[in-house]
Amino acid sequence: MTMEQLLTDTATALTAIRQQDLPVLQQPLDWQSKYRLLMQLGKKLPSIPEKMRQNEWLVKGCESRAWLLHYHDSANNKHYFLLDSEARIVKGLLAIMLSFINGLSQQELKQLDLQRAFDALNLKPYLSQSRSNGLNAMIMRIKANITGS
Amino acid sequence: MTMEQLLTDTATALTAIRQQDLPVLQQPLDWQSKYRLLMQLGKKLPSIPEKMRQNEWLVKGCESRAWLLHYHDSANNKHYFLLDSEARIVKGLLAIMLSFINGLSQQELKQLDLQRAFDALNLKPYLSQSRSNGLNAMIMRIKANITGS
Amino acid sequence: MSDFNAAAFRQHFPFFTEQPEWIYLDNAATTHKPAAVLDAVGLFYRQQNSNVHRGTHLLSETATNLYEDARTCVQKYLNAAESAEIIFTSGTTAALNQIAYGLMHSVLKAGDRVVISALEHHANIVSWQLHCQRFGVILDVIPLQGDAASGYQLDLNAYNKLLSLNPKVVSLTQVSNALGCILPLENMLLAAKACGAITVVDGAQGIAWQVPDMQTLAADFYCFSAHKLYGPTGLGVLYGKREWLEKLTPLLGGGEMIEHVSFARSRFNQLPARLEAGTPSIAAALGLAAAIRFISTFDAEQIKSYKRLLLKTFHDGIQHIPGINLLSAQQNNAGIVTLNVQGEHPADLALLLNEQRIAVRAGQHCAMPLFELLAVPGAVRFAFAPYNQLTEVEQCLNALTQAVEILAL
Amino acid sequence: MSDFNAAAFRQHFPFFTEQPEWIYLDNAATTHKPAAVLDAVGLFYRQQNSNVHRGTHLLSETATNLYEDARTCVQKYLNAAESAEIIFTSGTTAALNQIAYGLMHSVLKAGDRVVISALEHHANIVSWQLHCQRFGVILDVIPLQGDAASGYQLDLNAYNKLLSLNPKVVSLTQVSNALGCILPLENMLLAAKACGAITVVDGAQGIAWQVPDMQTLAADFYCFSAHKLYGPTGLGVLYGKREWLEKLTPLLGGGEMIEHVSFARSRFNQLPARLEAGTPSIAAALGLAAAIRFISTFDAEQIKSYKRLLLKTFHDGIQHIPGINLLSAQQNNAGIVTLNVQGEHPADLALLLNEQRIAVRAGQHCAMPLFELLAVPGAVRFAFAPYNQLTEVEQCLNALTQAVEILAL
Ligand SMILES: Cc1ncc(COP(=O)(O)O)c(C=O)c1O
Ligand SMILES: Cc1ncc(COP(=O)(O)O)c(C=O)c1O
Repeated sequence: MTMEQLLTDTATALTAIRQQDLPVLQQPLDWQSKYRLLMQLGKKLPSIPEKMRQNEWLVKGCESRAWLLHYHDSANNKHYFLLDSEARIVKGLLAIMLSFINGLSQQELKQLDLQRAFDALNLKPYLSQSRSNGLNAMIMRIKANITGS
Repeated sequence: MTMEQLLTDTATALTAIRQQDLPVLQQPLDWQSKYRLLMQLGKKLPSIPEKMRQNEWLVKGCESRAWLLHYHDSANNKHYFLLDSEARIVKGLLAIMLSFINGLSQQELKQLDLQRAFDALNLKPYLSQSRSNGLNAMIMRIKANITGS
Repeated sequence: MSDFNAAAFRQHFPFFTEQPEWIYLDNAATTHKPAAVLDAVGLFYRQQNSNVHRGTHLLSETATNLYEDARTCVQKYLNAAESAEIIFTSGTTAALNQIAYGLMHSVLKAGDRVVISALEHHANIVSWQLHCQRFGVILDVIPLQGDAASGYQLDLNAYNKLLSLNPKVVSLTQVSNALGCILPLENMLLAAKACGAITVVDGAQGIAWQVPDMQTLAADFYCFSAHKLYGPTGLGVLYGKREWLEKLTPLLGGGEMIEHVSFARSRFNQLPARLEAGTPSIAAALGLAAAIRFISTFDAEQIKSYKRLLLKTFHDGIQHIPGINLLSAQQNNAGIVTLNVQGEHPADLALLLNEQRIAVRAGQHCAMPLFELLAVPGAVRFAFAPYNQLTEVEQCLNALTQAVEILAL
Repeated sequence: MSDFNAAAFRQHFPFFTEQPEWIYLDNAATTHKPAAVLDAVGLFYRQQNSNVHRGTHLLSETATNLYEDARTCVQKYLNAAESAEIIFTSGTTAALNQIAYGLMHSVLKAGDRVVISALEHHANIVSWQLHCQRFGVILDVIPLQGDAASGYQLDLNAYNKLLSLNPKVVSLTQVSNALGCILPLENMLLAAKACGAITVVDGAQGIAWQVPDMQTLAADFYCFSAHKLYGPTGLGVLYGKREWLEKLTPLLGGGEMIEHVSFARSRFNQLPARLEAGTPSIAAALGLAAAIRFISTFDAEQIKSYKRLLLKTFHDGIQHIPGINLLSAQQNNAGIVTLNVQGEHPADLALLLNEQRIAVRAGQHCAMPLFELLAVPGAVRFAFAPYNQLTEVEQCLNALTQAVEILAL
């Protein structure tokens, strides 16, 4: 599996998520259904193969390990990411985040209000609880990546 | 000045203190008068000469340095002490304590209730406040001395 | 002393009144504090606040007396020979580091061996590792045996072999913070002493299970943290037999710990001051004394039985939930159950329990080497305290069942 | 920000309502705590209590956020570049020891020199001495000049000579805890940096006088204790520039400070965790943040002016009392006056003041070498805080007059 292939598959998965899953999340759901959905979401996102899960892509600060790969399309100034986590619910949350940020420019990323976006999905607690589930660490790493590029 | 001479002088001073000063302290006094008396008491007690103020007689645990020399009359099983302090008020308090304990046997020393004796002189606070003025450290040292002998 | 009543016991802890929706089972990480502890801390700051030692005024005197009374309170609790054998530190971690550093710089020599166990918390591993290489000291590890069902235990034959190498130090945890198992300390320490080793016990988890008697347990050092014994954060206790405390090279230099300082050299003070540099954690020491006085009004054996009951109820209930991989056994357990849902990541399970307001911990519990030995990436830990109610255990089992159902998707 | 009103300021401190008879002038030893600090500590234990980091439940998450917010609060107060440059320790003493130990084991080599001053507190002397001999590092001391009347100061010519020996470290107090004098740090630190030295500032006394700006002050390290800044006991702050913190060998090994532990070796975690082993003093950190927020609502310059007024009133009053030997000068003073009654022992004076419910400290104030230089056996220290009232200064002067009269006997 090449990085290009993964990026394409991810884009496809994110489109499906945006169209099918996010609207469901905007509805009032009991917590059980919400978690079931999160896990399904996680499954849709392609996995980063073992051999690409190198230490340098490992994001620390979470109970579970997560990986972030970054691709900067400098011609069009767009940022693309691959995300994965060994924990399924965390991966679902990462998929949602990715559906908001994939393909944005540095400028757009800066303007994005992730809090508000998660709030609209009744998922805000997961962002503020972000230290242990690793979402916050992931956001920090993404910020570091885009300012570094 | 020999140790014997000092012990004799101390005994004389303590007799005077017991007869003249302790009765005054039992009266209600304003605090100024009490402190004046304490300082006078301190003056009555013979000083331990500089060359006898060796480190091994130094009692620690006080803001001011104090010294304790111990003489055990084993024939009669009586304990005698020399006490001195570089602080005048502390020396006065030490003199009062000495007036209670000098010449007692180990048994008598154990039975002595210093708290009550000081209380009768309206001086109890000085015993419970004893860590900084060094009275407590002195009492500990005396106890160590008599059980060691 | 009246019969232990769990509901009445719980009433003493304001946390549960103020956070009624939570089921708190993260007691191995830290415990809640009874009102008596909060009152002692508040009273100190409102009425008694002053620095201790060398104060010439009554306020400082009072604070010093309270602080020294706290030391005596701990001494009596541990049945130590004298109060100077109780050193206040900032926590178990600081205490273990003082011991490791202090022995490395005084007693140990290159080629000497230190024995720890496979069940140790990082505090009892890294504190030694920091110095082992520099001093040429060898760290030996007692391996595990057994399995989850019957309970993992230390391999005592292997331990005896390690003892035959004449280690200078044997440093063991009283209770595993990751699995809950209780070490057979009495005999292990006697065997260590028989070989002339200095014995150290990490009581961070053990103290709330079984208070040691320092005059019968063959331990030269024992340490624990106040915050795991219903006391405040920021305070630990380092107990040591006088002869060994005297030998420890101080880890910290500063005020109070020296008797005389000149720019050329300093002379150390007597115990306990020589190992307590700087302004101590005064309020927390008073808080710990309040915690000890509080817990001492209850019968320790009854508390133990009650904890065993909580544990049994939980363990029995788990048998009915499919797909649970237990890492802890029921027997010989101080009240900690560690488990995984088959094929699932512990973080996912913990998130689902958190959603149901059950506070547990997921991960490797500062015992990474143990998890490498067990070959699992982590686990979820349920740690019980006597303020937990049987109804909470039931709720927790239901929540676990729900979580397993969701994960089964 | 409204104008500083001393009486209103005092209202925030419950101690003075509960102990109305005392005049507390032992502020260099420890300060009292405003209600906001007690509330933050109480709230934590009642509602938020949980261990920090690696918690998977919301309670631990909340506690972690509060603890990390406290770090950010300190960062902003000191204007540090990032919050990872703020390390919580158990006190100034622990912080200075971490610096000394950390540099000795990494940067310093045999023959290197460390410069301190004659005005240092034991914490900034003994922490270096503990390691100097073993590592063959030389400790140089900047001598004093001047006299009590014009104020003792460091001999800056001698300092320049010591700098010409290219010391690796220059470690100075911001304010002398024994005399109150403020060191000319800005220039001294620039001169040290010009020689390539690592610069350390002991801010234990200085922080309550002048909060440093870590982006303009040429200090690589700065430390202080919460309890001297209206915060709880059991907590200190070690600030360090990232590049230097990264170089410090950790003094303590344990949980959180390592990223990976095996029985063979451990890999340290990132800052700030790598220098914070074990469960931190969580409640005290929240208390310190509350103290900083509280004090930040007042104008720092006005507090300074008010302290100067207290000092001047006291100093002026003392001129009228016969037989006082001052050790502190009025100019360049952060609010501490140290003195003796001619020919009298400081313990006697302190006892007479205590009788009049004036809390002062007598002795050598953990600065023995300084007192040996001054050739006095000790002194009585009056240390002012902004909650002290002008009427208290008057009462104190009267008490001092009375004491002198009694001693004159
Ligand atoms: C200048 C100075 N440095 C260091 C210290 C030590 O502070 P702590 O006892 O809080 O560790 C003090 C406190 O007395 C001090 O005044
Ligand atoms: C067995 C054991 N040892 C040591 C520690 C460290 O205690 P502290 O973090 O209070 O220093 C813990 C706490 O997690 C523990 O469980």
